[in-house]
Amino acid sequence: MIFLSSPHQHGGNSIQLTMYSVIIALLPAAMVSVYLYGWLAVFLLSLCIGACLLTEYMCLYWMGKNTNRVWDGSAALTGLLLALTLPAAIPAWMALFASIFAIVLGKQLYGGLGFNPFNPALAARVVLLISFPLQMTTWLIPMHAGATLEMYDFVTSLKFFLFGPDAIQQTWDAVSMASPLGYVKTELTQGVTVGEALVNYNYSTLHAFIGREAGSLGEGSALALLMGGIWLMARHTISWHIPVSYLATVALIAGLFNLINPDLYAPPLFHLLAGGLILCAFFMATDPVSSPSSGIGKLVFGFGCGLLTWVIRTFGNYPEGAMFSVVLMNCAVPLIDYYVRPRVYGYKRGSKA
Amino acid sequence: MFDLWDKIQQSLHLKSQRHFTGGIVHARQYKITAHQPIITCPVPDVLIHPIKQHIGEPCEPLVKVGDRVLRGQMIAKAQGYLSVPVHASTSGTVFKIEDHTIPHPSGMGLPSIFIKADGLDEVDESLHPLPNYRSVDAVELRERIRNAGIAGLGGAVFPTFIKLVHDHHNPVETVILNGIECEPWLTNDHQLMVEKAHEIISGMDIVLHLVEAKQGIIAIEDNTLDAVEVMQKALVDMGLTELIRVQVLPTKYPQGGEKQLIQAITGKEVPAGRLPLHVGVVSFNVGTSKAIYDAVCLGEALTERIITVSGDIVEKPANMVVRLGTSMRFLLSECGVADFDNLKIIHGGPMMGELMSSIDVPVVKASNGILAMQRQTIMQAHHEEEPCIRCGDCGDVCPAALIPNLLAKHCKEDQFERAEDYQLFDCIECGACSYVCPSHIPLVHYFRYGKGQVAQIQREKTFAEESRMRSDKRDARLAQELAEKEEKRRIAQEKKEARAKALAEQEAKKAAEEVDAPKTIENKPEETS
Amino acid sequence: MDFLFPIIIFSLLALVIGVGLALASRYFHVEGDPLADTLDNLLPQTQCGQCGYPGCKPYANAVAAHEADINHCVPGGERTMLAIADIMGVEPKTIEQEATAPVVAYIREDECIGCTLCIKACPVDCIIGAPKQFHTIITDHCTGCTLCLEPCPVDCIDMIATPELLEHWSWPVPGTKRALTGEQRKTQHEGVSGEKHV
Amino acid sequence: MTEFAIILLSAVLVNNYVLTKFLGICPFLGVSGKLETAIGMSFAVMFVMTLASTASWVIQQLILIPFNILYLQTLFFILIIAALVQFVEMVMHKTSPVLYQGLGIFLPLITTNCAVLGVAILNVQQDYTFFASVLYGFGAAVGFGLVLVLFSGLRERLEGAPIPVAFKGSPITLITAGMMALAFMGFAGLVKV
Repeated sequence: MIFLSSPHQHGGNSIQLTMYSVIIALLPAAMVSVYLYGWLAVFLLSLCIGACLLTEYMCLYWMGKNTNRVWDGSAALTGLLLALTLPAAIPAWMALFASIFAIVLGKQLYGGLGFNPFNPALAARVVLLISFPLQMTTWLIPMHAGATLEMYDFVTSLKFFLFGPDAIQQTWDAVSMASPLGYVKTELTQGVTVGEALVNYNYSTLHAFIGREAGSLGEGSALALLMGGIWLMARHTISWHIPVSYLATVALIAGLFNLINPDLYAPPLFHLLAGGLILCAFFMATDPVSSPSSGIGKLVFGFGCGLLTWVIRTFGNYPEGAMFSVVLMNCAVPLIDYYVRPRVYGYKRGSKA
Repeated sequence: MFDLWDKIQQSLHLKSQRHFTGGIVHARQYKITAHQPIITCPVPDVLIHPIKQHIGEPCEPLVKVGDRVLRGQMIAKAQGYLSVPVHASTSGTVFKIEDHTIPHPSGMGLPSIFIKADGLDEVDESLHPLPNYRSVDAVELRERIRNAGIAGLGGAVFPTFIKLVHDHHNPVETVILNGIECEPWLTNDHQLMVEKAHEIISGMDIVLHLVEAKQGIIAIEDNTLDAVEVMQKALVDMGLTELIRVQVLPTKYPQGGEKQLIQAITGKEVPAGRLPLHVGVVSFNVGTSKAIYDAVCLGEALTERIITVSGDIVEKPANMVVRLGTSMRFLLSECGVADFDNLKIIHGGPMMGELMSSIDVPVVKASNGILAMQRQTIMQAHHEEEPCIRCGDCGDVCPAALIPNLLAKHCKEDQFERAEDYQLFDCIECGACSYVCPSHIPLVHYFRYGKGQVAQIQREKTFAEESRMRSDKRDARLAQELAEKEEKRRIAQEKKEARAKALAEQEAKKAAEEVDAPKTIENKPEETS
Repeated sequence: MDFLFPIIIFSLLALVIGVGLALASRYFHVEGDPLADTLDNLLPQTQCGQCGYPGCKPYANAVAAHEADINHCVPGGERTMLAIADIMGVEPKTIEQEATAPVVAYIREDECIGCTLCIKACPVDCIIGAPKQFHTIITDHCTGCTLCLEPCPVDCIDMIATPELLEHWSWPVPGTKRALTGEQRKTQHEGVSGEKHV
Repeated sequence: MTEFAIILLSAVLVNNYVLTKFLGICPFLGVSGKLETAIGMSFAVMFVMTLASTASWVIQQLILIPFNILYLQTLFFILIIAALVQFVEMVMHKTSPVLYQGLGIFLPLITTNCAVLGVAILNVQQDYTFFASVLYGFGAAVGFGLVLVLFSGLRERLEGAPIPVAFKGSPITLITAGMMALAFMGFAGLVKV
């Protein structure tokens, strides 16, 4: 006899629905990246997504699992997220390596969707950053700013994408510029204050918000990311806990230190809009698989991410700490799940049966 | 669209009024029997009365095969405190008493009393009406409610009389009348409120009188506003507006759950392991209230109840008054179901109801709805399980604020201690988590499995402890026996030795005498010689 | 004589530490074996002797002393074995004998000759009767150890399956098609531990 | 004060013994299977490491240097550590037999744990003051414990996962540890020592 337990009705939510909603929410950011880097962005996005899907298919096939799983959207999402965290100038083979790493070591070896302790895209990103720090911190001059470059037509882009700057008779220095975060960090070590550095960089908050600054593919426009993120929140695909506590923590700490010494510590708005913070807060940290389950756990998780992001940005060697902080907090997720739990109905806080 | 602020407030417990933790909203479309007047189901030829239709101890049959019984006659008497009797639903003859499948997920049976109806439907008059209940002693009223066989008709079937005490240490402040339709698809409580408002309110008045409460609240969800109007009008008619008021709550499942309703109305939580009485609340269902009225004012025992018969295969879905003991096959054919091969029956609603293994199970006091669904519909709802993506939706909707995904993981991996640590036993099995799960994980099923296993382990442990005690006692007994035996042996030995010694001494003496004697004899001749 | 100097210092230090440890060991001396008691509490107390020891407690003592393997308790089944493995910090092992469904002994009374041999054999004293009288078994207390079968001279004792009670019924592991996939997954990743046992 | 904070932070996060110095890998992999055991081990190591760095400082300053027998450093340190471990073992056996059993062979193995000997030797190499060396030992132990506990949480989570057979057990454990080490690289340069 088969025993089927209640409930005998289902709300209709599914994994596919969740994954494809996130992909849709990321589309504005992807479009902005195409606006900024033209064909290069298209190449990178399609390479990463394609490689992820193919690797996923291969893994499922070789492990004798249901290969239809490849269409559940999670692999495509990983590819998309990965591409959005990479700089536009990254060599194609690195992007390929990162995609394969994300799917194989980040996900399938742990048993596939739902079992990976780390966010696959971020894990791959971290590996690249540590292995190839130079390429990973070389930011291409965006199309609108580098109109003189004449490298954004299809053929030149493809050459550059596949073979690097030598193939189009350019040097790295000629095609790249500093990102606001990196620039401020370098200037600080030379004794320049934050304010001066920002003026020197010609930094504009508005540009950072709508997306005209150099950076990784998807980091450009805070506006596009916010649109997607808030749509996801409204759909309840992601909960508000992580983004809110993450961004609030960064803003609060940055604000506090900025008040203490504005010359040494960058203002909160700069921190919020710079680098991959918004992308991480709305799309990386909220990856359901590698974040805590309960609401209060998510708040703690977001707080930890925020704190670590600010600490690494301010004191560490790397100019950007957002992805490190998320991967670090991913390590702590099981403990958060275990120790930080919501108060169960009928119990006083902190007391158990 | 944005309930962000709402959610923040809720999770920070700034706004506990009129909300309970978690919960989901169902589509209204499933209430296909809404606003359908209650019709009466005819009495079938055979009625089956299981001897236990409530939570607690089973009853003991009072009748023998061949006895003639009347409608409302007690046929099985309560045993122990937590128990209410069972009554015959119509007049007829008891023709057998044997095990029969009851509405239980296991498909197992209980001893049941089978009555062949004689069609006369004669009523047993032993319970005389007490219309002036205010002048009747509370003890007698309680006894009446118990003897009428009333248990919570919302589905939990907890013996009602137990709640109706006036305790000076825990005075009841509020009596909540649960007019919330507990499940999607079901409309029986709603329709009952619309049609029998006066009876329901009289029943509630009896309860208020019994527990000496200051106020009564009728809780109704905002998707059944016509019931609100009817109830309010009835309150005005009866002049009870001072004492009883109607409170409208936003529609959310599982608001019909006692603990959730109390949280939504009073903002208080019933402490774990305690009764609602502890926070000064008594709550009961509208059906129960009507039954109390019938029992007290009309002197009728509980022999029928209102059931929503619905489902996608039912041609004439209806809210029906059904005699307890009617078989579901009869009931469904009354509602136009002809093909019994390709359907599955849910006893209760889709969220907490159980699939029945047989169509011939009887309607019992707990039956608030019977849904006949196409097999296919059910199987679709039980989609293949996919891996958990830890989205946390289950935790968001959990009215007990558990973390269902982790709980299910530990149950699945047989880590029951960890599961208990995650407070497995505070799960109320409402099914909201499984309903929203994007991976279609049968979370509730895992919890039930876990609970069953924990209970099993506990039983085994108790049994092992008993066995150890018995074994230790036996060892002690054996040791004592051995010691006693040893002691006896020793004493016997000693005695033997003593005897032997005595004997030896005697012998020796004798010998000595003998030795002496011959000596003397010897000597004698010497002497003589 | 310089080389003697370090040796003396080292020896002195070692001596001091040694004396300190000796004192500490006296202070922190552990009475009895709490581990054996913990293990004994896990065992089902059937006293059936299928483990090769005369009862549950002796087996617990043997396991605690690393003299016996953890997989000898047949009635305890896999769950008990896993619990013991957990406490002992060793790899789980498979149990050679498959645990059978729970049974209780039942005496066919008309065949009983009242020899009292089974009464003597019962480890939990749950058989009542007097010489030359029928014996009967208190099924509530019977552990199903089968120790009474052998001594019975007329073979009038049966082991019957414990009757299933409605109150004791519990939900099985989700058993539909989807549970099947879960089941497959379970065997799939248990494949490794299975190989390890060999 | 800042100096002490830097020592502590450096020992806990930046120069984490397990993830950047790769010391103490054996217990890190051995006792991280269960959260409770890992926490017990963390406290045991914390106790041993703090005392070991204290004692080694004392021995270094009061015995080894004055008597000019620095070449016996390892011998003396091992002696002290062994005694400490013995002591911890006795205390644990008395107070928590289950934990004692759970730690099993790894408890006596702390004696030959490179992390503990490492803390003693690195400590004296860096010429810390007494208080600084105590703090360093404590910090290193906290770092070890933190990583051990985090890792045991991750491993518990991996327990039920349908990991491919070839990667089950040690391989996936090592991959996870590697990912953690990568993540900890993010702390690089946090304190400039």
